Amino acid sequence: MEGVFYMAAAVAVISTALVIVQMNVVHALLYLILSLLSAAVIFVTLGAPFVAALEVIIYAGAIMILFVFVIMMLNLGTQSAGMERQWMRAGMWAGPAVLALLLLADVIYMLAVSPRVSGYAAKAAGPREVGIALFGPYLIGVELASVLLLAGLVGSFHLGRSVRQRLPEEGEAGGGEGD
Amino acid sequence: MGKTVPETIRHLIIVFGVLAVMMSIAAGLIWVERRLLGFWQDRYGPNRVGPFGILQPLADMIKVFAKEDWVPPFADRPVFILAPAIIVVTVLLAFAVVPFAPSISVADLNVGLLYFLALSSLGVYSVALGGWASDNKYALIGALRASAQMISYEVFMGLSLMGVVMLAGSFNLRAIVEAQRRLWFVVPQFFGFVIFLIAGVAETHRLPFDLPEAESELVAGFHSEYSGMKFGLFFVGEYLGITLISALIATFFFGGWLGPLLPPAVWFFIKTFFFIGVFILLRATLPRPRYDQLIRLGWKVMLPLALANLVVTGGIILAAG
Amino acid sequence: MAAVPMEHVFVLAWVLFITGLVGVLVRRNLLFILMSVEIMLNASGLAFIAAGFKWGQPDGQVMFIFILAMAAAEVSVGLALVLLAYRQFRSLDADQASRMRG
Amino acid sequence: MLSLLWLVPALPFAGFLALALFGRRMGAFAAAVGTGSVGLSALFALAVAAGFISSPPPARIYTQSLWDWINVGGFKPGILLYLDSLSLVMVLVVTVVGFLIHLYSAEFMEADDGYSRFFAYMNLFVGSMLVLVLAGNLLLLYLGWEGVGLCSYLLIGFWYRQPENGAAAIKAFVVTRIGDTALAIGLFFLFLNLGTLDIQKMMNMAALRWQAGSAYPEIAAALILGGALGKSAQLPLQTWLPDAMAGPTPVSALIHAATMVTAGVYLIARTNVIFTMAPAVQFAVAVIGAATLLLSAASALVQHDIKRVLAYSTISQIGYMFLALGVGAWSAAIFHLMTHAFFKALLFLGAGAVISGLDGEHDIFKMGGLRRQMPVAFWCFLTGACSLAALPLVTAGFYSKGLILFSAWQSRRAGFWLWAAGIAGALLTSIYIFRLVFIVFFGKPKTAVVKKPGPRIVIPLVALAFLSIVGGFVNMPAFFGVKDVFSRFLESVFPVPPQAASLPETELLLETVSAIVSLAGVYVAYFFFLAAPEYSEEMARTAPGRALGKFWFSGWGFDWLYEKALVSPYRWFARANRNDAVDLIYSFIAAASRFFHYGLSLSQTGKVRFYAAVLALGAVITITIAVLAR
Repeated sequence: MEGVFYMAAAVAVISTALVIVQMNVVHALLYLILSLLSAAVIFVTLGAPFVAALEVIIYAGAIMILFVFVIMMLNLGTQSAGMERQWMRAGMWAGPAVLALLLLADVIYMLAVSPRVSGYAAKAAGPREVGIALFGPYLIGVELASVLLLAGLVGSFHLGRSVRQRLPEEGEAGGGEGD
Repeated sequence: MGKTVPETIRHLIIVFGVLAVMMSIAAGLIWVERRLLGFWQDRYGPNRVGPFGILQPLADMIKVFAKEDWVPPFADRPVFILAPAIIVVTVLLAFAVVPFAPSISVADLNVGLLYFLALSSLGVYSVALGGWASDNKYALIGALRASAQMISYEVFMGLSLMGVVMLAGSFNLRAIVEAQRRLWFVVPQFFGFVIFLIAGVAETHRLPFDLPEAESELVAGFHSEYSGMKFGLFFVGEYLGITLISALIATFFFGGWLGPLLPPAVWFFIKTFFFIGVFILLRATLPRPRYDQLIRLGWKVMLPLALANLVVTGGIILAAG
Repeated sequence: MAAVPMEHVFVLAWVLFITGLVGVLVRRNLLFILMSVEIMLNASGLAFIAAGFKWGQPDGQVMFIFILAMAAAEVSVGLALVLLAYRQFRSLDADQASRMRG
Repeated sequence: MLSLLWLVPALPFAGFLALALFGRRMGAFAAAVGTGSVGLSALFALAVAAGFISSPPPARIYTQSLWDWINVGGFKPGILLYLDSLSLVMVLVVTVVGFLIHLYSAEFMEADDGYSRFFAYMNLFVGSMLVLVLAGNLLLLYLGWEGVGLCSYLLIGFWYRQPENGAAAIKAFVVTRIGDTALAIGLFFLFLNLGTLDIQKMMNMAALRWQAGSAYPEIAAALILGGALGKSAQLPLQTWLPDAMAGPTPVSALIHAATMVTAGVYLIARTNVIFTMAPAVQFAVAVIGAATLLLSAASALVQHDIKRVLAYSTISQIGYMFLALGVGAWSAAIFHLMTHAFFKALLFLGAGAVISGLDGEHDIFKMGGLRRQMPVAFWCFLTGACSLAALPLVTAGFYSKGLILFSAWQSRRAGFWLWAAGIAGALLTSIYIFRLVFIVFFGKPKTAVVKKPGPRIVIPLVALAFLSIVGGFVNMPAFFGVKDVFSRFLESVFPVPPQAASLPETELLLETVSAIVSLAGVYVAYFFFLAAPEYSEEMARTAPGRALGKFWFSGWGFDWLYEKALVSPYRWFARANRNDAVDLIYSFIAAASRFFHYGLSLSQTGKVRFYAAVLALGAVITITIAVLAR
């Protein structure tokens, strides 16, 4: 299992790094999906297969497919990759790199000074424990999450609608779903 | 994981056995479907290659392998190549959790049902990316349709199974089968069964829900630009999908391997083939709906039905203690 | 189970998070920004899972489920906005939004 | 019977609600609702009184707890009705007189636009006043106290379209508020030191915890006295009452003569234990009463406005009650309160009949000879005047005032001087009220009578005239050999007054003196204002006479003094501080935040990535600080 973890971690890091340097959105998306799948594998090694399944079903399966859907609706041509290349200049990496290094320093310091706690709890929490926690102490959280999702639903519905009303002739630019 | 050598060998045999069986079933279905369609449409179907045309899949395979492996120059090459592989890989991986018999399954995951849902949700990418990478407007429209259809139907495919999970009290497929010793879940979960069947047809985009590849409007939908073995992979993936859904219907609602007299694995295959037959019968008899009708059916009929089923089931379980 | 040191998991979460952060800061394409945000969310979820695993508590997984719900809502609204912005500006440049006033 | 008590205050409130909500649509029916609710309340009050007298509850105290008002940290004032003989007397006075005045108003206010509004306010007033007198704890009493203050404000300013009426209302409100503030502080003080506001518990506690004459009861009594002074228009807070005559006449009769202004008297009588323990303050009560009665009686002598005469007269008569309270003659004070309610209401209502008969004329020098034109009003007014002037033997005022003067005489401290002030006041009272009678009802008619009083005006007048005569017979002096029923009735509430070594002969002598004095007053009035008015005019023309007349007319210059000493400096300060020095601090804060706002708004570039970068930077800094601070 250790080996699996380190392999998945390596895949996750590399694919994630590739996400942010890609010129083509779909390729970036594929790397992102790969990153998420490796994260799911890591979850399994961390004793959380339930969440790993959710990660794949919801993150990789539903959220990412939304991205694919939107990309297909936008149907960006080949010129967008050139535009990306133009936007990505070497100098832009400096600031984020400094920030990242600062954070790295923080993390290393933290890990250095914090006492080493080794060993894990004997039993990993399964779906049953998660469910009981969700509908026990976290019930309010579940309710809030459902309200949030409802708000997201209403919000995206509204946004999607108003486009058509304001720009009737451009509404067809999205293509597919109307015919 | 301290496993003894014989155990490991047994495990490997199961893995490769399942792989081989599934691939041959998928291949065999090419012949079965055409023969059955012929039977229901009062004609012969393939009957020249071998006795009853039973070697027809072999001939097709030779043809497909021999074709030129051609990628359109305007296509996004890596994605174009990746897409057909995804569907085959995901469906084959999903078979890992199917319990063919009490002791025959590749992996006995305690979240097996979620594992199946996860992989089936990944199958969308095959269609969507294939259509997008082709850079062809019919293919793109087909891909859009496919992804919208599959996201929609995935929602209540998952919901319809939750009733089964509630009754069995587990995500483990083996436990679900064991829970049906007294009564097949098709009885208490009849609506769940109906929803799952319809969603399964939509997930595998088989007729009558084959709008992503509707020949009459979209040439061939998302795989318009595909040929040779890449097309063959889509084809095989579809048959594998049918087999998977049939196997799972048998597992979830018809007691899996349970049955008198005959060995468990035989019972399992009998049930699975019955539902494969149902799939083909559906193709032979039902007309294709319009796309908006399909989506409307999903969100306005199936989803409320699935939710109601869930609520009623939960209520009864609570009431019964 | 696994004996992966907790520090390694946290370093991994940190690396993923920073990658996402850098992505947000570097990219101008709205879709890339959204994806980078997803990376960051996923990384923080990883940290939660790891902590939950450490103590054998379900709370980490619960938090991850909340993050999932949040991400779903965020992406649906975010992508609707991306579509809207694209129709408005004919471009996915995030800096185009600075033209908006009021 | 007694359990019906809650209905007594509830009915007027119900009437108020009905009138406030639906009054506009009621039309003439409003009067029926307003009068009927108070009338029913009076009937219930009589029933309760019958029950109370026929079968007295244990210890002659009946309490009815309706519900808990507040319950917080040991502070638990309930809506608690408390009925003993004192509050019973007050309830009877309020409801009966209130009913008669409502009946009178039904005709008097008929032509007015705000007919239903008037009755709504009046009902609210009666309800509040009943809460005040029935309250079992001081907080509830304070609620009623403020309620009647509010109604007083609303009713003085009833004709709010004229600015001077509004000014009078505000003046009444503000001046009484000074006293109310003192009372509120007194409540805090009492609660802080005695831990309860329940009146009976408080009195027991005070007797236990405090020593008579120590600072605690003195402070408490002084603060309560402050409230009483404001409400009862005693020195130095008396200036609002003459101006309060801007309200409709029934209001003056009900609020500013019969009930509300006597609330101070009631309050002091109610807390008599504390006052007994505070001899200095109690003596101050007597002195204030004596001074007030003299000062305002002198002012009443020179007024031209018929209602202002009566207003000053009211202040003066309440001065008598304070005098009685100050010398410990509690039951005498309440006795006078009751008789005064009858005859002063009668006088006001009679004056109201005259005023409306002369189409709103208030100036007495434009009246005259009304004796023949308005005989009913004349006879009733005369009865009231006789009672006020305490004409011997037949009037209620004679008995109540006589009792007060006798008590003052008996007082151990400056008894003679207080008696002398009282007797001088009695002379002045007799003079000014008969001056009024002779000028208004005798001599030549000067203004035509346009309206004769109808039955709804006449009935209350006659009823009150009757009460003004017989009201005094309940408590006759000892030398008549009749039992002093009223004092004995109140015995359960009040401690027995300190009996000086005086004999019935002394009382007889004193009563004779006061009888002579009041008759002399009548004669003086007759001589100067009817038989030989030229003398009085002559006197008024001389320089000291003119100055004195002017001085008295202005109510001893209190308004002028307050204007110069308090109002003007305050106005000057408000003008000088128009830009509000304190406000500068806040406007500086606002300016500073605006400055930073403009600075920060520069950072609003609209570039999302810039925001994200700054956000990340901030997070990094925060985390670094948190990490290093560990």
